Amino acid sequence: MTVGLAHYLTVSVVLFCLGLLGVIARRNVVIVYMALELMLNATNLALVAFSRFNHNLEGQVMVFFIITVAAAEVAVGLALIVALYRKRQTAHVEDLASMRL
Amino acid sequence: MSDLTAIGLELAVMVTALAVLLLDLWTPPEQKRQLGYVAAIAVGVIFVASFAVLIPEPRMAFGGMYRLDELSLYFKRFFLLTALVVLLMSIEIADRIEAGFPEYCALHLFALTGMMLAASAYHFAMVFVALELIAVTFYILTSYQRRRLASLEAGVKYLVLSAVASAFLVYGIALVFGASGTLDFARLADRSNTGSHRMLELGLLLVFLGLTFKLASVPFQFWAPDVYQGAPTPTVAFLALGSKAAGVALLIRVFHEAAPAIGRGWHGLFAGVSAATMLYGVLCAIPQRNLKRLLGYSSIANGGLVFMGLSTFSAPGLSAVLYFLAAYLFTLGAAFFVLCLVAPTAEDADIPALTGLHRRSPLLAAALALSMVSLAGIPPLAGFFGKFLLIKAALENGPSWPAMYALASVALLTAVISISYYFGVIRAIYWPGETEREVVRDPEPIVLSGLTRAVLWFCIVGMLWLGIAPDKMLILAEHAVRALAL
Amino acid sequence: MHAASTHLAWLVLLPPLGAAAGITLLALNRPAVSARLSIGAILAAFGVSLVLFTQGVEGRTAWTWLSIDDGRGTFVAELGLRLDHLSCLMLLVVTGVGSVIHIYSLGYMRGDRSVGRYFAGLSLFSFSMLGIVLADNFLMLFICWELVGVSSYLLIGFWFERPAAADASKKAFLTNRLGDFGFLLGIILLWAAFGTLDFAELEQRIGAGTTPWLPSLVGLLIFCGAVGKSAQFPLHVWLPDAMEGPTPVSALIHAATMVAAGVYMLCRVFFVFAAPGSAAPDVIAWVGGGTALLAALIAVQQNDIKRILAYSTLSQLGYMVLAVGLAGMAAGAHPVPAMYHLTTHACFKALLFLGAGSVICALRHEQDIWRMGGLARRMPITFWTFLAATLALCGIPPFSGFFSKDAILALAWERQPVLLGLAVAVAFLTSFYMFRLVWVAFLGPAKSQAPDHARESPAVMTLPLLVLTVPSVVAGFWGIDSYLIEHFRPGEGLSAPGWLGQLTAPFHHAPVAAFSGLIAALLGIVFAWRLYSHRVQDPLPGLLDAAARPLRDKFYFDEFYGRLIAWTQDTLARGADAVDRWVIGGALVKGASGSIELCGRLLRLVQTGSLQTYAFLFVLGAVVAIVLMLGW
Amino acid sequence: MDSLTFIIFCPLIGAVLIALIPRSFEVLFRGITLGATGLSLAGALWIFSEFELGTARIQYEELVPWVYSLGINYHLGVDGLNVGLLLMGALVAFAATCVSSEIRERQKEFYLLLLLMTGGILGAFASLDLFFFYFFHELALVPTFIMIGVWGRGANRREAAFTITLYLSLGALIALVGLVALYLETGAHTFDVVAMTRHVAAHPVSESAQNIIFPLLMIGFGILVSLWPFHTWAPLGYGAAPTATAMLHAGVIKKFGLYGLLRIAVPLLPEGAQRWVGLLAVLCLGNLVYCGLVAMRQKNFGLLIANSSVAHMGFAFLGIASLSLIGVTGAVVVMIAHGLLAALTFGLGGYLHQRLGTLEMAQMGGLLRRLPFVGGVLIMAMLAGCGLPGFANFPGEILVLFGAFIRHPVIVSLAAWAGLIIGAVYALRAVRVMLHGELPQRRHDTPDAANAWRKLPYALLLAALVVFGCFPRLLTDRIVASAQQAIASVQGSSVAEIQHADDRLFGGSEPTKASIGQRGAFYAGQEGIAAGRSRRQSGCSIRLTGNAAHE
Repeated sequence: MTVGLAHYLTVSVVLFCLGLLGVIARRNVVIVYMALELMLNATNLALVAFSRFNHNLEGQVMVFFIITVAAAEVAVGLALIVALYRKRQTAHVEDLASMRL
Repeated sequence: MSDLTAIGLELAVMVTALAVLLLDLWTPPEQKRQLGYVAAIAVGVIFVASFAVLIPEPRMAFGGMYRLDELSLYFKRFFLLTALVVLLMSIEIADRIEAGFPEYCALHLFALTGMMLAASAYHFAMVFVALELIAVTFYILTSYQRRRLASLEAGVKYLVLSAVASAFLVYGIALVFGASGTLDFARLADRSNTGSHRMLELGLLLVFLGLTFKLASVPFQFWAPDVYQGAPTPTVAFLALGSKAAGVALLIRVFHEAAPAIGRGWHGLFAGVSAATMLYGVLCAIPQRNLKRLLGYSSIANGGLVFMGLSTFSAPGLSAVLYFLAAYLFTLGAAFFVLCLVAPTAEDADIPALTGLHRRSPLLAAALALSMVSLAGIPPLAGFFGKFLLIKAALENGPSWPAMYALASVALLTAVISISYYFGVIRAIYWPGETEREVVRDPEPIVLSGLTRAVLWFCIVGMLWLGIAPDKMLILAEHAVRALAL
Repeated sequence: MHAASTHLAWLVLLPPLGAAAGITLLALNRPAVSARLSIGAILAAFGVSLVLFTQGVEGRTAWTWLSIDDGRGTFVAELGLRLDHLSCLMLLVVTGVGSVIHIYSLGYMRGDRSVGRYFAGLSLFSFSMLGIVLADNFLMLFICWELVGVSSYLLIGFWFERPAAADASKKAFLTNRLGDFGFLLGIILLWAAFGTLDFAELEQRIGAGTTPWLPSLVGLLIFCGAVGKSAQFPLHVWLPDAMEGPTPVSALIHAATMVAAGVYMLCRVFFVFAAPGSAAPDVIAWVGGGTALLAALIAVQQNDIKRILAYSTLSQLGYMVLAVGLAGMAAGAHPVPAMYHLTTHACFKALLFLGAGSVICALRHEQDIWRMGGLARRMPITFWTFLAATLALCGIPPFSGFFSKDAILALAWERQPVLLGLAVAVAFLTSFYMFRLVWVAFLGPAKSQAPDHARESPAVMTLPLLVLTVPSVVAGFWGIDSYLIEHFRPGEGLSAPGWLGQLTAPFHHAPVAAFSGLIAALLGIVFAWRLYSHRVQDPLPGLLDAAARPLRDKFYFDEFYGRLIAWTQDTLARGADAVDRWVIGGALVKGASGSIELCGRLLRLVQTGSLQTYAFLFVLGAVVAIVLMLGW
Repeated sequence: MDSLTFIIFCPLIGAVLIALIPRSFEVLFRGITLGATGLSLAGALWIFSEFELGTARIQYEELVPWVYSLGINYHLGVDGLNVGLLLMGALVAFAATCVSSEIRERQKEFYLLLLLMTGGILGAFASLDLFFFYFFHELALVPTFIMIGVWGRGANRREAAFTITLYLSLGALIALVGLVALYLETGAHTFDVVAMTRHVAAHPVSESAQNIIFPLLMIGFGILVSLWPFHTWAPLGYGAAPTATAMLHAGVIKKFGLYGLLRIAVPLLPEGAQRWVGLLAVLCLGNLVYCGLVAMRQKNFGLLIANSSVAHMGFAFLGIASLSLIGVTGAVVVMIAHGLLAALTFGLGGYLHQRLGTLEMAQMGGLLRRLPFVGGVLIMAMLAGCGLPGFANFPGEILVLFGAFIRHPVIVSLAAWAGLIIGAVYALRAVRVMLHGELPQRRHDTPDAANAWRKLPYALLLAALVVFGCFPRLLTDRIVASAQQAIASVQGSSVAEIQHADDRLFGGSEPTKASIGQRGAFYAGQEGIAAGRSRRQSGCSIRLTGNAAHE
């Protein structure tokens, strides 16, 4: 069996959905961040696959951008968690609901 | 080299941002506030300079990734003016920004750069980079008052949700790339016109969903009230104006230029999102007692109005959107400026706390009241003419697509309902208080600096100007839309 | 005749208007000035009327008040004055009786603190009444019609601090409005059908023939106006209450002139009723006859001197209306008897009221006849003039009332014998209750302390009495009827036999009517003499037992109307108010706003503050969007 | 500055002046307001007297292109329809300023808002451009809201302010949609009413569009005029509003919707009008009869006059619904007369409230003794309200009733009932309870309007009522030509309808038919002249001849 575009895409979709599930379901903010990274990486996988099968390098260029941006995002995010932890001694999502309605 | 002149405005802003960061090193703490002025003056100069930019015909740069045309120029000017107001606002609260005021200004300038790039983006990579530049700076900005839990909470929420939106967007981009083999708008336009492709449509839909986050519209509107409540007020203003307008610019680019055929076919989606967003924003705002949250819901509702203009896919509709944004700039500028001054913390932004404002400062009271009137869409203020143009555009499309009538009536209904809460604010400002707590409150006068007065008058005059003599701005907006070749 | 001198008619109309305006603006607090202005104005009007009458001026003059030509028949509303025999005679009556009463008021109202207001009202009334008289089209008639209504309202309520007076004025106005409603509809219908409101043109166009039902309908609607103004059944209830006003007002407005305006109007627009095939005259005749009988019956058991006179007025107005109706029953007839009776009645009824006023003044506002008595000796002038007027009212020859009443009886004999019987019965009742009044109040023994101090009124009040006595006694010999016939039938009314001939003419002309009327009147006097000459208490309730109560209680009309209004109008109003409060204002408006707010409150429960909820909802929305858009 | 601009901008410039003057110069505010409204009044009087009679031409026209791309012009002008309204508005504004001496606190804001309202409504009446027409009207919305809240009276003024604001915005927005739809449907690419009218004469709006736009305008404007059943805002709002606001609003601003119907809806949408006036006539009964009945039940004088002012609007609606020259002229007269009258009654109500501290009628009685001037004027106002000749309401109502009879005979009958009887019942009841009867002990020191300055506003309004009542041609001569023009497009089609109605009413007898036949011939002539103008109208004349053939 040859591994074709469809397989790559299936994996990518599964990864994306897993990430999404993580964002929705996990309670720890750090893990939520990791889930977000998972989603971005799912995208990267898809892009690389498309690049490969379209014989077009544009997608791969895009991947570099995404990786960079993801790094920046996580850097900011972790800094936030640190600040939050200092303030509240918690990194749980459900504690972040003081503003509502 | 010619590429660099094309992005001259963005470069200037970027240089200013870096300069502010650098100057920060040599500035004594008590004078850091002055750097805000430096940034503001620079932005002002760039704004004025932008009128010297003449574009006989659209210019492409960076291998077609960047397009300089009247539309992008209109947006750039909008962003610059917004940034100017936001910077001046920041100066007002400089002493409340605990960590590094110059950085705070510089971050706004970075976000501004992102917005200006977004206005010119003509390639999905550029779209992504510009949006992320905006988003990441806003992660920091929303949580900038890191001693306040609310600010941190807003930051985390904004980060996670924005990242989810980005993921959708970027996955959409990937699918578009997979389906069409290109990320360039011009080439995509050629290919997408040849026939519909399911994967392409899915990709564009995901892009669309990602962008709804920026406009705080259905289905991604939930974050707005929470973030608006928690973030520092100037940042909120920038979010509500700049970030939203960037989303609008991209929606116009993607669905009117990159994939016009598909976009036109989706006017039902636009209209549906518009109606749902307006209703959601307006209905949730009714019981709201906190002015910042109220403005959050109001911003959702106005996002819906913008979607109404976009869903017409016609030149009048788009110029109405552009006009509406300009009107919105002055209106929200005034509102947030007043908020900065009277409500240092989110808790102070409770509407009943505004009681007696007219005695503490008539100018602030008038500015806030006028901006509420403008938001409610009542003459002679800018908001009225904006809504008028939008409704007119919607009705204009009615004969070809009757659902627009329904959409216009939803807009009408929400406009009426919205008056109830906007006027609730006016009531708090001018009416004598009813409960004990409201009456007793001592009316200590608020002293305004000359600059503050100038900015407030600027916003008031702007609102009146756009409401009474709309001709000039309308011509600008129409001119900008003409670049699209609809 | 004299085209230019028709403009003189304006001079009749304008002085009272000027006086009313002048007093209101300048002299409200200056009694002497206001009285002079008002009396001067009415005297001037009288003088001009006299000139017009003696010169025999005829013609019309008009000022366009409103005029719109919409191609569908011009709508012209002119203030047009028409001078002919009818209006000239009526002018004389109004200004003549009016002048006398104005002067009388000077004495009667002396010392009241609002004399200015009084005379302003009186002048306004004179103006509008003269307007009715002179009107040559329906719209001007209606305008003045409304204005007399309001001046009557203002004058009845002159002593507004007395609740009874305030209520009476309101009642009078509203009851009149009921009649005016029909009147106005009639006018509109006439205009819609014939495209004009001018009497002369209407007469021509109606004469040319119309749809059969139109004259009946229009006639009845127009008659509604007269029913209100002339207080005919069923709208008669306001007139007795109107006696709460000052007595000169009762004399002028509620006896001599305004209430007669209804009859005058019927005569003026007689052509409407005279149209062949109209059912209106029968209704008019029966309503008139019924009112005459009803009012006379009630008058028998009233004890207030002014109320007795008021019911008497009602009854006599019924006579006149009856006469109009009778006249209209046959083609080519004319309503001269009605106008004739109107003229004589104006004189003697005004005299009666002024006499009553004199008594009331002398007794310090005592109006109950059972607290009077023996006044004939103490107030001789008042008594004799009152008696003369009473005889005229009862129709005893040779007093004026005999001739005019006989003309009506003769007409009834000619047209409808049943109505003759009714009229004769009323004649009997009339002399019965009038002589009851004369005996109890003037001749019989004093029934309380009040009459002991009574003194004859001052000359400013007795002189008018004497002046009015003259026409009351001798007007029957002035040939008023032939003057009037000249109006309706030019060239027929000129023969004027001598005094004696005039006196006996009724007995030649229609002996049955004349004799039955006379006998009935005499019988009434005899009955009254037998029953009341020496009584200190009314024996009638004892004699009639239960039958007297409804008479005394005015057949319960007020109570019935009170209930009727409570059941209909008030219920409607209560219903409308409730609907307004609870359905439109409450359920619909508040319901709409409330449910919108509820939606908002429910919807925002989604804003849980948890970012994961938001993310989940977003994903949900995204899935919905994808399914909707791409159909997966 | 041109005369109309002068009239409009006097108050607006006054408002700006007040805004700029510091709060400490309290004396100036009232003076400036009096001066500004006085100048407006003088200007309006001048225009009214210089107005050229007998022509439907627009006079004192001013035209400045404003927004080119949308075809919006700053276009002012008067013709018969609005010249009287303008005068009435200026007069009421001046009177409202005069009675505002009761305002003691926050005078700066009060007078500023008052001037804003005044300028707005005068502008709305003078505008001949849909956009400015709407724009100027909406200027009054916010001032009304703030004034009720700050200087209003009664416990429920908060609810009242919100209700009136929301209701009026709803009406205005519905009307706006109608106006925009009209703009789009005419295809003339202009908001200029005059240009639109010219365009529509040549290219009528399609009938299906007319049938949708007319009800939009009818309901939208109707809400602004408190058309039943959208009337509940009016009593609530006027009951709570401060005197000057109630005077201006009930007197002047409320007439805007009627003016809009006459100026825009009827001439531009003749077929829509034909189709919908039946409903309008029925609804106007809701005002006349139903609101009259409601007024009868009120125990508070403020609510009574508020309901009665709603009820009176029925006459104006009926006049418009008649689509006849007489009725429409009458409607305009009613608008002016009611404006003066409403201002007068609300002004007097304000005076009583100021002096007595309440408007509950049960707490009054016999006041005429203490208040000869105010009481006397009040009696006259109440009598004017029940359509007494001599006051301006009478000619208006009479014209309406006559004009509307052929088209709506039954409704006119009921309207006459309402006007003559229901109106009189509550008016006289108010007089009876408040002014007549015995004076309660604690009211013995109630002061009357003391000096000429205090009396001036009431005297002015009453004098205007009387002058127009006695000499209605002052109004009608100005109105008729323009009213004719306003309904010219309707009349083409209405000839046949009237003919039909005439037959229904009087059908049968030969002579009547003959006279109507004559009139029919007259119409036919008119028709012939107009026939060339449009296809639609010639269609009508075909209908007309068809009708004749049928007979």
